[in-house]
Amino acid sequence: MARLELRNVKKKYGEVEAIHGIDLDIASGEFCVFVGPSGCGKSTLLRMIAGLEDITAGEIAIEDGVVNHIPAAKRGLAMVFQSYALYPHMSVRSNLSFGLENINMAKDEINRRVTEAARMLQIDDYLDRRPGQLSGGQRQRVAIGRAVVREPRVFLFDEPLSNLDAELRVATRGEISALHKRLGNTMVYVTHDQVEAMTMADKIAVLRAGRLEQFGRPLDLYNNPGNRFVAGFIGSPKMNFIKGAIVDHDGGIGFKADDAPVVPLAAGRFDKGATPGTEVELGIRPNHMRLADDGMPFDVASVEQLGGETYAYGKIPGSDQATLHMQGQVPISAGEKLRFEVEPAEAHLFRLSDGLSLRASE
Amino acid sequence: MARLELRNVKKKYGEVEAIHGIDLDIASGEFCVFVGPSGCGKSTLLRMIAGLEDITAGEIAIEDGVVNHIPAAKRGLAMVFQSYALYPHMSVRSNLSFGLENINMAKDEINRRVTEAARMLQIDDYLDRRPGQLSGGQRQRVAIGRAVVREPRVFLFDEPLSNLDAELRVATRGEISALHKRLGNTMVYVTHDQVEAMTMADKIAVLRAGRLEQFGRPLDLYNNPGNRFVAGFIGSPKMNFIKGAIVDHDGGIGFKADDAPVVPLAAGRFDKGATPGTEVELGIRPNHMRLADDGMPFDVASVEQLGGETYAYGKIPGSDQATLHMQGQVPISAGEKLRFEVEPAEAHLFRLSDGLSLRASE
Amino acid sequence: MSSVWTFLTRTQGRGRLTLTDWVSYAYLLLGFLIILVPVAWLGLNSVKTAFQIEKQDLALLPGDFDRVARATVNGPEGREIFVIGDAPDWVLNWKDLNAEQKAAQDVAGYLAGKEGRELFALRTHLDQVTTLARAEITALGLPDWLTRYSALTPQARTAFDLDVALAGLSADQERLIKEYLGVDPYKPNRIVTQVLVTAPDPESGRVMQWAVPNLNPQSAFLPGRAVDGSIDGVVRLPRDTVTASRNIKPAWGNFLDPLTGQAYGINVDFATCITNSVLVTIIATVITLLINSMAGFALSKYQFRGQVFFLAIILTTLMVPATITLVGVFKAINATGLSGSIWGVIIPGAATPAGVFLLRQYMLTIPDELIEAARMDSATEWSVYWRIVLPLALPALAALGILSIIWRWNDLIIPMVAIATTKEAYTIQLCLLEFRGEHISQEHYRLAMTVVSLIPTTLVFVFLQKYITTGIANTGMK
Amino acid sequence: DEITFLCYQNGNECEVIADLAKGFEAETGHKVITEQVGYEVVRDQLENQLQTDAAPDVARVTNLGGLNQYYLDLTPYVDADYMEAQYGAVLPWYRAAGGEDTGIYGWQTDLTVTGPYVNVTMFDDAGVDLPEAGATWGDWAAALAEVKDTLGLNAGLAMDRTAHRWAGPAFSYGAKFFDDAGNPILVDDGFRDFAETFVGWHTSGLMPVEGWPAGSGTAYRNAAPLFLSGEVAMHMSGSWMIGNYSDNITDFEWRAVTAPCGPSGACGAMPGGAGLVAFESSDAPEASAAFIAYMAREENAAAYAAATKSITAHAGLQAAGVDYGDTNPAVSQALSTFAASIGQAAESAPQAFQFQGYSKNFVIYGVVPDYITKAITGEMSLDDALAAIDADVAAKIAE
Amino acid sequence: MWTAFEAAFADSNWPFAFLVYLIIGLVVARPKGSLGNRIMTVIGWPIELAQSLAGSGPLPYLFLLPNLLVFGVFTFAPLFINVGFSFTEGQSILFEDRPYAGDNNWQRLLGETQIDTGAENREDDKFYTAIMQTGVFVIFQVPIMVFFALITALVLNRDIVARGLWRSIFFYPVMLSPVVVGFLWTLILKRQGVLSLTLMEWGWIDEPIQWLVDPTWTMFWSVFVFTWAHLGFYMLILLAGLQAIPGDLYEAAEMDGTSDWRMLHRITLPLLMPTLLVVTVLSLIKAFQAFEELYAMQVSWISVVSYIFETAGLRGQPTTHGLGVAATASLIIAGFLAILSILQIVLSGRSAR
Ligand SMILES: Nc1ncnc2c1ncn2[C@@H]1O[C@H](COP(=O)(O)OP(=O)(O)OP(=O)(O)O)[C@@H](O)[C@H]1O
Ligand SMILES: Nc1ncnc2c1ncn2[C@@H]1O[C@H](COP(=O)(O)OP(=O)(O)OP(=O)(O)O)[C@@H](O)[C@H]1O
Ligand SMILES: [Mg+2]
Ligand SMILES: [Mg+2]
Repeated sequence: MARLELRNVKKKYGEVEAIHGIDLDIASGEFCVFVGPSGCGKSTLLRMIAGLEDITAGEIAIEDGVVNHIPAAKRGLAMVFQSYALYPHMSVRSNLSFGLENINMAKDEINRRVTEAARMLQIDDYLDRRPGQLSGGQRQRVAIGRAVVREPRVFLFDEPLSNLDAELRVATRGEISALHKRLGNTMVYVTHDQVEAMTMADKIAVLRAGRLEQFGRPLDLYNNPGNRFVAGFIGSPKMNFIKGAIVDHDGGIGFKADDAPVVPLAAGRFDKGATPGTEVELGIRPNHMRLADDGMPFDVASVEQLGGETYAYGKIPGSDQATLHMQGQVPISAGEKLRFEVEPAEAHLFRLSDGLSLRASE
Repeated sequence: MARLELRNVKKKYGEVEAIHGIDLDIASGEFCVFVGPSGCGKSTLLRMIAGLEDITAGEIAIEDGVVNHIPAAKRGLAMVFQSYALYPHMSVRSNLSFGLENINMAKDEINRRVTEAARMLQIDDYLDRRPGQLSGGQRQRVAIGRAVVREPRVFLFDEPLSNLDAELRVATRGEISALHKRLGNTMVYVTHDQVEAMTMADKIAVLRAGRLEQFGRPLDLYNNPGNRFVAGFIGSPKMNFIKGAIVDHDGGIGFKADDAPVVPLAAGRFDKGATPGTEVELGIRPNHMRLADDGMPFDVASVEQLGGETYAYGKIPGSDQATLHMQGQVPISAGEKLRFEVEPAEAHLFRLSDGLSLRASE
Repeated sequence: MSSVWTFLTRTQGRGRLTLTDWVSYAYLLLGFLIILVPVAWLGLNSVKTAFQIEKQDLALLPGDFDRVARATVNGPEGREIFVIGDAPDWVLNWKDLNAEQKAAQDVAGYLAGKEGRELFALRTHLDQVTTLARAEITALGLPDWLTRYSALTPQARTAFDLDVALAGLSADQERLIKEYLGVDPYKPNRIVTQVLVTAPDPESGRVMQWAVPNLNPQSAFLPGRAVDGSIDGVVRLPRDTVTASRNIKPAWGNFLDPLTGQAYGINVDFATCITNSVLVTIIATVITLLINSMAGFALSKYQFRGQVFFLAIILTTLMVPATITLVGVFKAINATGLSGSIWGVIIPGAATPAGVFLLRQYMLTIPDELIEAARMDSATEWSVYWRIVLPLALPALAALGILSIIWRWNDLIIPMVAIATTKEAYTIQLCLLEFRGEHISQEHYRLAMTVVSLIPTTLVFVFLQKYITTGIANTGMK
Repeated sequence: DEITFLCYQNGNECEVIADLAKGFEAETGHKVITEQVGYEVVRDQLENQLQTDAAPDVARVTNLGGLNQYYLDLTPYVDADYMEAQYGAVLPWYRAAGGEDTGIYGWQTDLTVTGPYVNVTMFDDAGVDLPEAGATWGDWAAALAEVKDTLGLNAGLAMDRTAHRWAGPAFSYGAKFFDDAGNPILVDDGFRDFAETFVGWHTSGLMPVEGWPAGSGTAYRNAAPLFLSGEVAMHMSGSWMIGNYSDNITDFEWRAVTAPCGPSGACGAMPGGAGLVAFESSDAPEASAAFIAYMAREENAAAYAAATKSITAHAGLQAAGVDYGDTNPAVSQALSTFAASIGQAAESAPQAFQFQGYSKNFVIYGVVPDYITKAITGEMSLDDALAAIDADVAAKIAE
Repeated sequence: MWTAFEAAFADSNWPFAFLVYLIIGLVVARPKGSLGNRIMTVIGWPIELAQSLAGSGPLPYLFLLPNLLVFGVFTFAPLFINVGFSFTEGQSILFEDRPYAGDNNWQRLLGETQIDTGAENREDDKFYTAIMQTGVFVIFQVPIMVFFALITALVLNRDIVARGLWRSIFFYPVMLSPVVVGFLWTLILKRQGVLSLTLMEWGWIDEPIQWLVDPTWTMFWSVFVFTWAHLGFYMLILLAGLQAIPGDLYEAAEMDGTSDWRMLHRITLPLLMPTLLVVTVLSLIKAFQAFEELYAMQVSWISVVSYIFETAGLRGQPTTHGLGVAATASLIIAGFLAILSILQIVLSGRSAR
């Protein structure tokens, strides 16, 4: 339950700058998720918050106190590691109590906390087992328990689910969300799985190459991605990007790619940068495209019938790799030529030069 | 291009029976996919076909010749392994020619075949590289190439895509399908990814615990699962199963769970086993459920907003773990109480006692 | 206290040089000295002369003290001891010269300028007495038993009458022949070399040059004789007032002589030893790699009855090594007809349990799929072994190869058991040991050859250090 | 035929024999293959070889009586009268115990005798006179102690660590070692007397710690390095060192002195030496015997003695003298000193001669150093050590 | 050169047998392809042949065969030969010349009295002394070495400059042959060696100390030199063990506010325990066999291996029943080592659980 603030935080490994200056303000009790492609600096950032890496420049403040030079143990944070990092030679109980013993807490208090955390996480039955004798999900819970007993101000998670199989992942994801609701702590959670991000986060921070691309609520990111990168990264199936230019159309503006018909664009949705002639990419999610007899052409290269939904992959003017998503079992096959139209309200425009969204800010 | 027939094939590891007697008839030129949960015996079955495992009982015939006692090398099959099993110390060319050299094929013929396969798979440019210098997709192609040059009667694939990342997986999936179209060989393909199975197979064999559950075309399996297991296994998100019983309803039959309203069932869709009073589970896919004011109650426990679709998880009468799937961003939240109705044409009934579908055979 | 523990505990420190770091570095430095100083000392000593080594000279650099001749002359006047201050080097080192070098010196010319006791001393020293006396005996027609007389026992001598034989000779002639015969009072004269030192005369305080036998560091006094003869007899010079100067001269001969077979008093031929060791090392390593990898392959890539049993056998051999069962090994080597040739060293050591274990562990990491792929590719098991598994196990083979080279080169016990009786088959380690038990110390050669024996392993170490350390760390055995 | 000849050398013996063998080869057409090994091999390994089939045809050995069971009797092949006449004194050394054996088994290449070398320079520097011939061990010990003290040496006297060096003085103290019937009576008064004295020399610091106490078991330790490096004034060694010392000592004057005498007046020195013997297992007995006979001829014996600067066992040569050529006078003098010692010992301590031929002497050699060392280091009391020697020897001989 | 070759191999007929093998291979396998191909084909003919005749069933045994042959003849057979020797007597190494002796050798080795003479037996004292002294050596050497190896490994596992270099330096003595190690230290420790003389120079001692003769010092230096020579090896194993401890455990502990001391004794040491156990057992076995370095140094105590060497007459003079007595002694030691290694397997099995 603490506010966490990063002010122009930078990290250099030798000559290499891994983090280029990040400002971030995580409110107390918020569940903040860091996402981004591999190597973008998520772990580094988290470890800097934890105190496991030195901070090259900038400041990290917890509840208004700058912690740059406070050692990890004293920051009042707890971290759950990707591999859990449970002490393999200690019982679950000792794993939980180890950190408390380190600060010479009274026996009674330790017992109380351990028992409570164990009950909460439903690991009471395994307290005397070793981590090696637990299943993946149970270990995960012990790792969380180890953090919980310390009653930290902030929880840090570094890809805690990536070692679990798909099913367990879904289940544990729910548990962590529930835990957050129950404890109400500030949590910082690193993942590169965007479903995780979308479903768990209060706020998502999208990182790319050591820079913060966007920070906001999940659906805001989905609906209003700030740039092409965020738009492509968030949402599955991936957004289609169609190269083209803005043209005048029907008094408003439209989008035209190659020799395709003009796509009308919702007026007022875009800011003044969206002037005719600007080279842009139109971003449209596959599920916002409808088959229509007079729309843009779609050359089907392959079709995937999943039973409940149908994907068509193929070419459209302005894009070689377009995806079309349809509900139910749609009887199309490779080689067919379809036509589709775009839901204007869901179209995004990104300037070709810098990828920034042309969406008017609300 | 050969027919592959399994007759009551069994496999025992010591005391443990891994395969309990499987009959399967794969037509010449067919693309057959084995799916099933982990440990169900997919690999074992494939390896028995390949000749890498002994056959405990039953017969395997290729093109009518029983091959039980013919060593792997002589069965005229080729196998592509999960990890490709490329010889890392040999160039791509040597990888392709190794098998041919072993049977003392003439140099010229080897060269001809290698060149041809390389051209077909577009790996001509890498012939002198080592596998370590290739990308995942290229390696995949070399592995296939190694199979192709041997001009086998049957291709065997054991989870060939599971080592690739999601994106490459999708791409390679397409390539293998294309290859099958081009060569027209019989192919047997093991996977536990049901999307792969659905999109690639001519026929899917669903295995469970060493038994064949169902064998048929992908959409047949999706639409007419033979039993509860297949129904639950095929299709994503997973089908909801609601416990209840068949009741008389409106002159036809209906389904009633606990104190929920009766769900009317399409007449003629079910066979004579579907008599009132029979304890059954109603199977309905999450995307075949519609919000409706007077439908069954749905207590939302959690909601996942993925942007393009919304999942609600919660309880309904007769099921504690129900999923509701909605297109777009539906503003519901945990704790809400919804009501939904079922599309009667999409409902399945499974006898509670043995899980068999009560669907009338067409 | 806590800082000591700090230094023991922290594993991956970040930045900042703490006290812990300082203590760590101090520990490392100490270790460095303890490890390398003895080796360096060995190297330095290996180029010292035999003389310097015999004298336990602790100087870092090779070379000897400046020396001066001290003469003892026996005659009618009794025994006279004096120092010859101006003897040239070739005279001082006369004993060390070979025949050619001796012939190159103008001995007669040198002696011509000498007279009296110096002449008597020098002509004995320069081996002139024997030559001159024998020439004289022939020239004067003296009886030929004189040439044999000197080595006779007193009893045997009574059969000959010396006085009669030598009657009528001049005093000089008589002196020469009697010196040759070693009869009283002309016992053999000697010249020995002493260390030339400078020190104040303890009595007068005058700084002057002295001859002392050696610079015995343990005694408080050195017995010195004045070089200029100004003081008779021995003067006790306080050890710490004495200064001596030395010349630096590495004795490369320590290395060259044994290797070219010119070393005196060595009964092993180092060139042979090295050849043998090289042969043993190469052949044994090849065999080891072959049969160990075959065994490793079988144990890692097949399932067969008795697999666990065989693995257990191999692990047991690790625990109860041949060192203990020497007698049996001796018998086994004898019974197989391997003793006395280097095969006796090569074969028994070829099947190393550690090697099998290392290779097996490594081969376990080679995916079975590769082997199955090869089988699908119609490869026979032998070609699976050598075309697929061997190349892929190359890193482990390299590690084992290096280890095997080191083991073989350094092995002592098996050669001791197998080939101790056949000198032609001696490996270098046995040759080094063979220096013992000789009647004179050949320490300088042994030191030099020890250094030579170090070279291959040191080279292997320097260039392949990474493979060795990972190889060993991975097996955990030696 | 081809004869393999196993040879060890202290100086150049093997080379000299190999040289002389050329004459033999020219004369007879046989071929001699010389295999040169260390002394330890001959001492320790030859017997093993003889038990297997790896044995040579001819060898130069020192355990003359001990290997008797393997010897080839040369009598049928050689001029027995000549051998008896010239080598009669040493032939019994090769024979089996009990006095019934009359075989001729080998040619004594040389006679050796144990005896001390002194560092004359040290005596000069210390101003101590060398004790005259006939001086006792007591005199020498006193003189050496004086030298040691005056010059600040670590020790005065060093002795090779082997019972063979030890036996000479022990005989002079009246030790018998064995009775007329050939039974060991190892620890008698003389033996005990000398053992006490010997241990005393160590306690008083006259003898160095890196000598006897530094060894263990039967390990041989050569004291020559101590003498060479000027750490001691006397080295109790033997005639075989003459060559080495004359070549290697350049910085002090050394001299061989006759063996000191004991309180009883006996002046014991262990005679000994090596001999060429042929083995029964030989495939070429005739050639082997011929080779030995050839070497035993007077002219070859003389050439051998001259070239190796050793004391010949040939009676005729002993009387007439050997011409050592251009040997320097100091070497000749040392040779004559040692030759005299042999005679003296033969007279005053005849037991020493018989002991040399005593077939079990190696057993005794094996036991003495071990226990005496223990007594010196204080691991055992002297009495216990002596008792142990007796017990051990008895046990080993019983085997 | 060639004669040296011949001499080195003596007239052993092993190479000839091998040649025959290769020629058969040449005929049977008809190799072709590159040189490597040909060589391997020629070498592997029995296996190829076996596969074509009998399928792949017997192949693993064939692959094991050469190695097991050598193992069998030179490692296992000797064990049984030792048994043979221990129950027969005499000086010969040929069994046909060795009469059955019952437990005579055991008596000779362990009995109170000499079975041949009835006098007091000294051999048992010697054996006992050898065992006791080796025991003392082991008791000091193993813990000391493990301790220092551990410290060195801990230091080298830290984030220090030029870690690889330090690591190699500490490992270097392992590369030296025991003979060299022995000579090296003799050079320093002999009476007139640098150590004594330097200490005297500094005035710390008045006269040279007999490092290798004085019974207490000789044990000290035996332990020291042996540790010096082998420390690097065990250090390396421990280092590998340390590096196998996941780094995130330390980070987790750091987050848990663990003090450095607790980090060592609650995290590092417990997790290193299995490796420490291996190291301890290996070094115990090694220390029990200590011989070569000590032999080359001529230390004044007798280790069990040199007792066996000497008693057997493999070095030193052969004695009448030496072979049998030595064989008996080695059986006792081998039995002891076997128990040790079983203990290790049991212990490490337990710690793995
Ligand atoms: N110790 C280091 N030394 C040098 N560069 C490093 C170090 N640790 C990380 N980096 C670099 O810093 C960048 C960020 O790494 P980081 O581990 O934070 O990525 P990540 O976002 O966590 O990726 P992933 O999703 O793969 O875990 C990467 O480019 C990485 O190569
Ligand atoms: N060598 C073996 N010995 C004993 N049991 C085995 C062996 N190989 C496989 N099994 C068992 O046989 C069953 C089938 O295994 P198989 O490998 O065919 O499963 P799978 O369907 O390929 O699973 P996955 O999807 O995990 O690859 C499993 O229960 C497995 O435990
Ligand atoms: Mg990361
Ligand atoms: Mg599988």
